[in-house]
Amino acid sequence: MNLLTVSGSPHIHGDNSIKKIMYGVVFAMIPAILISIYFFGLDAVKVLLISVIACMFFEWAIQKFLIKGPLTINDGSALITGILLAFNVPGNLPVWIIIIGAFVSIGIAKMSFGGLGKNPFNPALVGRVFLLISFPVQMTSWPKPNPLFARKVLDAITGPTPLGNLKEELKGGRTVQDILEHGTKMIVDGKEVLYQIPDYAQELLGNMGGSLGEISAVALIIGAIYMLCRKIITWQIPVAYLGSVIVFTGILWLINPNIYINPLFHLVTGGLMLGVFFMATDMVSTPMSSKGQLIFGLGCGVITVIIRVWGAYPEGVSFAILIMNAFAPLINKGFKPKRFGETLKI
Amino acid sequence: MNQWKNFSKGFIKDNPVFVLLLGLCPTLAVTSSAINGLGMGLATMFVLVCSNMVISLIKNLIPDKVRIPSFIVIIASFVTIVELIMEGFAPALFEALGIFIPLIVVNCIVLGRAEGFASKQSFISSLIDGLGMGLGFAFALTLLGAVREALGNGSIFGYKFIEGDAILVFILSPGAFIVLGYLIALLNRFKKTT
Amino acid sequence: MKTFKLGGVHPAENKLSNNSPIQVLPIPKQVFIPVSQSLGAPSKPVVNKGDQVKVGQLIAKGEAFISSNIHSSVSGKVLKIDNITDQSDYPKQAIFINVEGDEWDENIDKSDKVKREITLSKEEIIRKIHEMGIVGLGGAAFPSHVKLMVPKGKKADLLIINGVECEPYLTSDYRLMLEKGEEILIGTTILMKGLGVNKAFIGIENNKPDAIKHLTNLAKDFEGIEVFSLKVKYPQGGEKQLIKALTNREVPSGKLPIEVGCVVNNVGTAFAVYEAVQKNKPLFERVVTVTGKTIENPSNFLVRIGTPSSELVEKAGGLPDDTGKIISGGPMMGKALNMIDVPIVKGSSGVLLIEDSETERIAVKNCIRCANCISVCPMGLEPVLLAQYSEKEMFENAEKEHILDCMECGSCQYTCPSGRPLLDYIRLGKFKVGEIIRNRGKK
Amino acid sequence: MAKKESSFLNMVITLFVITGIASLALGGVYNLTKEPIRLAKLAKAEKAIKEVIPGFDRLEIFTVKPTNGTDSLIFNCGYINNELVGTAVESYSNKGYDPTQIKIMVGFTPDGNINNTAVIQQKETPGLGTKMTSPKFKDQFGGKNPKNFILKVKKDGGDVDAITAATISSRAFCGAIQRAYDAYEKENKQRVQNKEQQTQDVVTEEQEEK
Amino acid sequence: MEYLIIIISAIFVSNIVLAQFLGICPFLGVSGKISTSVGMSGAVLFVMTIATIATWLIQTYILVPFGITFLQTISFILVIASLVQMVEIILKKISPPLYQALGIFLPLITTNCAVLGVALLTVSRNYNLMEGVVFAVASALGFGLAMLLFAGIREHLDLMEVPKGMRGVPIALVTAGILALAFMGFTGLV
Repeated sequence: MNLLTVSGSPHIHGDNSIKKIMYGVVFAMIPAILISIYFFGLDAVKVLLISVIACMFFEWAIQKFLIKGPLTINDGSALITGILLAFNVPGNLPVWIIIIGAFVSIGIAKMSFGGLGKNPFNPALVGRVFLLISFPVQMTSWPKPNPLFARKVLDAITGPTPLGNLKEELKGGRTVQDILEHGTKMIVDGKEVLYQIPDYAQELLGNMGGSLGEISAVALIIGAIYMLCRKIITWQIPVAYLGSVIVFTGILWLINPNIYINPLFHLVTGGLMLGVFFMATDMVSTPMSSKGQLIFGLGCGVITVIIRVWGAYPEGVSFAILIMNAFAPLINKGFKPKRFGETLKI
Repeated sequence: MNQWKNFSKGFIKDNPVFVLLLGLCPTLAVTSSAINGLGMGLATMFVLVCSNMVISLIKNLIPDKVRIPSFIVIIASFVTIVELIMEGFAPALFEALGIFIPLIVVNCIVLGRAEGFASKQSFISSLIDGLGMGLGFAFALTLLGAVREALGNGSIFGYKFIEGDAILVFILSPGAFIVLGYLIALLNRFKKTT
Repeated sequence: MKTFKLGGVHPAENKLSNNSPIQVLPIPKQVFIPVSQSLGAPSKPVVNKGDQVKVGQLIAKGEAFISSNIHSSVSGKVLKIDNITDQSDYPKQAIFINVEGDEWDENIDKSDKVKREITLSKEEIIRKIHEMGIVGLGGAAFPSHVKLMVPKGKKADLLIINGVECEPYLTSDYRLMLEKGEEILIGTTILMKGLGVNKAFIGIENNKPDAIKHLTNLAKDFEGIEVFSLKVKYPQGGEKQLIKALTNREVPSGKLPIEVGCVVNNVGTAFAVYEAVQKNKPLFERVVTVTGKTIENPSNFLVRIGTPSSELVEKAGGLPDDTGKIISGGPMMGKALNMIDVPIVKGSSGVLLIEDSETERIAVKNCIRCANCISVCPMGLEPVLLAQYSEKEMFENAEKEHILDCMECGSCQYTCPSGRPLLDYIRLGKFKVGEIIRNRGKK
Repeated sequence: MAKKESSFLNMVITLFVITGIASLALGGVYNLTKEPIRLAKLAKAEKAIKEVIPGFDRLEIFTVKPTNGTDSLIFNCGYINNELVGTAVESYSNKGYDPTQIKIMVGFTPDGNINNTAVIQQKETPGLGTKMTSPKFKDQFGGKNPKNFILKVKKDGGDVDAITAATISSRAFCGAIQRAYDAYEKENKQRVQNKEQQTQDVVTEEQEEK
Repeated sequence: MEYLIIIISAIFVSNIVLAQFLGICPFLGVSGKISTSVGMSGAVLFVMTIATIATWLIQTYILVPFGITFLQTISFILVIASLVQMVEIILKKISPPLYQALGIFLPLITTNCAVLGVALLTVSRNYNLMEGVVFAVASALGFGLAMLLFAGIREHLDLMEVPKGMRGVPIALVTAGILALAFMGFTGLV
């Protein structure tokens, strides 16, 4: 007989593990991956593959040669970062830029802090924002969606995102109504084309310009429901985030529907759904108590709308989440879970 | 030999930026290009050397209680001199460095060396210390500027070695923090192995 | 259905010995009875080497306010009084008795007849319970008479009987409720009288429907006793959680249940009280579950105190070869034993064998701040933070985060996806913080 | 030499002496560098003027209050043989990315066309807004007449190619040119009026003489 | 509206620490704990506001009229240094609790380039007195915000095992870099 093991209680362990959580997230991203491949074809596959391979490589290399700690490449977190980074860039991004993004995500935003669980900021978002600021041109020329089984010759290869187009036209002094009805004449790739913001059904499905993973709200919501059922994410952040966006944009819309578009448009365009379900809910960089998570979601929503409506960038999701990431430690301090038997003194 | 040590310590061992972490504001702010870094470094070095010299000369004439105000006056005078000279003879650099020239006054290195070294040591030592520290500072700023310029603009001292886009972030504010952070980390690692 | 709100987990129940009726374990050849079997000061031996003792004879007297009497569980000769390693892994003083026959003290009523009528007064009940060495049989082994003495200024209005048995594997309370239901209810009535209340709640988790049904039927004949079915959730057996679940009263941090007018006793205790008061029988035997996935016959035994655990295991089919861990108690809060001969004491509720393959903890990884530990903590603490503070030796911070509120239920560590030893660190922290507070008192 | 005591008198004297010497030294340096600084500033302005209007042999400098904005604009009118060959207007914008004013020099040929533009001062984002100094951007205004060349970036419905990813700086630049042009037009009208007035005056005088 | 623009600009868009690189030393040095960073921010708010008022008055009523703007640097630093001294003395007299809270930070502020920097910026941007005050207060708030966020993150990092080479200042700088990156999202708000 072997020696007996003596250890502190508890002596059993739940079946939860990092791997299960991480691969659960990856599984939840599959619908969005499929949609992106459907609309952007081989480009999407290329970007996804390069991003994932580069992220995993950097994680492995840094752990092996710089930190010289245990290798945790199999836990799936680098895989998630890779997919999320790919989700956050346009499908026609040059390979070398993707690799830089992967290096920033893994090397700077994650491994510098010691790896999984220690990074105060979401790695994929740091990589994305880094690229957006470094390569504004490449990061904001969006390939037009071209469904896989109905490939057609496009009059222009690139086009704007609905959100970006709307913002520019609004700044040019047009009204929301006018932009939605008459579209925009623009010169893309040397040709004059008419750009029409797609209707909501198209936007929900993902038939619009944008980053790989953000286009289809439906696919993202399917993934989110899966994660909610598996309890990989909690409801607090998504609800607070979406709620505050709806309320804030709703108020603006009621004030002046000519210059502020309705909340529905804000919900289905841009990276909101991707951010809300897959990045604002990143466990590592968000507050831990449910009260704190509500505050976090609220802050994300408000900052997102502020940047979308008044900022220079058409999309504010990434910045908003990063800024709230910075607030997370303070929120953790300020909003503790309610203790059992906490006596409230009045 | 002693004086050589005095001089060389500012380069790596007691580098004001990388090791002592002094004067980080100008270090981060003006190093968007190598030439700016060098200019700022030299300007600071000038103030450092001159104030070190003067202070070590008159250190015994100053009563202890008014030590700091006197030092500040002396330093501020030299800063103003640099400011005027630069404005007259290097207007482009003057504009690029902006308010960070007057801010040399509050650069902790200058006051720090004055208080910590020149007010106690001989004229020669102070001169050499100022030179060494100043060179170390200039070296650090130039290095930082060169790295940021190379990464962010694809050029060094204005000489473009890659065409097209570079990683713009590095000449913006986040790049300054990140590059300095990794340079210090690199030096830490370097120091440990030697 | 009632339950407590904050936190909690639901581990696999694994009640393997559910259908095994309580069997009387043959008396072993030798027993080792530790003199410190309850919370509080150790009792003082009143027998010497070579003395002849009978079953139920007082062999160690609890002299301090919080301590309890200990009675011999066998008849025979005192071999020696020596140190023995008990569950706590520390050497403790114990009385070694060589068994000779089974001669009971003549005052004990050995009949099986259920005696319902309660003749003793409140004070007599408390004295009797004290005399008979009754302690809480749920695990903590707090002397029962102390619980019945309500401190000045406080008032009890409700007795709660804990039939939750929320630990996986354990079934001793369940079998007791099924087989000795009436006695438990009489014991409850006695406790009510001793406490001076006219209301008692019995809480049972709804994974024991027949026990609930059985007791509910019986309780119709008893005044003031109500049986409640509770949702299955660990650690509902914790006093504070059970009170919260049944009454929605919340015991303030750092205070005892009496603060909200409640006193909690285990069903096993209620049964022991019945035997003590009605049958004059000291606490020298109890029901113990012997279980584990690999053991041949998971069973419930009525065991004399001081019997080595190995006897129970032997009777249940012998020790399987691939046993990696032997636990006294349940898998969540029980203590791992470093040898199998550790004697059964009043607080032992089970002996659990865990096979090799399940012994190893999962590999420790970085914390991913998933906050699962926070959401399962029944005390509303932040286990991750407490563990980090302990790890970094920032004990003052840990104290500010109320580390002492932790009841060591282990839910956090159970649920941690990174397999972090949260409770180990928190235990260390609690110990150090306790030290700091004591030192502060000295100054 | 022993260290001076920190008596009140000593302290006051020391501070006074040090401040005095410092002021003297600074005054001296200031006087020495005054001329170079003036020259440098002048050279810079002159360089900008030369960049935006073709060769001239005489400059006439005056200030004009702009139609919108508080600070007046500096007009540098270049003449060859007393004939106006171009006007360099120093204009500004406060709407850049950095709160520092953007100062530009806009050269107009006498027919109201933009001849060229030059940046005098800007602190825009390096790598983005600073591209306003690049020929690719600032030269696109050359030869255009704001009458039919709308000084707005294309996004806003104008004719100007904005600097990529630096629309704010581009807008500010356009705004500054617009301000210069508006002032130039106003000034031009006045001049024409003045001239007509003058001619009229001359005519009346002549008539009177007759 | 003008004031709102100044406020938003100074706090978010061109944050004094993250975009202008002023006050880096206290930002890195005093931000280890949330409590001290709050104290430091309070002291900076206090000194920055009065220093800006004082230097603005000197600039407008002494330096410009007499044509001695070249004495700007020396006069400003002297004014700030003596102000700090005075504040310390007065605070000690009239409000000991406030002195307790801010006292240890005051000497550090003299060499805090944020104070001198804001004074210089106020003058160079031609703000009037009211705008200058608003700018100073907003800058100090921006400083406080950056300090607070940073202290929060650093307290959080204290509980983690950061790789050896990165421990301390390097990781703090990288964190500040990412923070600055995030704040660039506010670009164009004003």
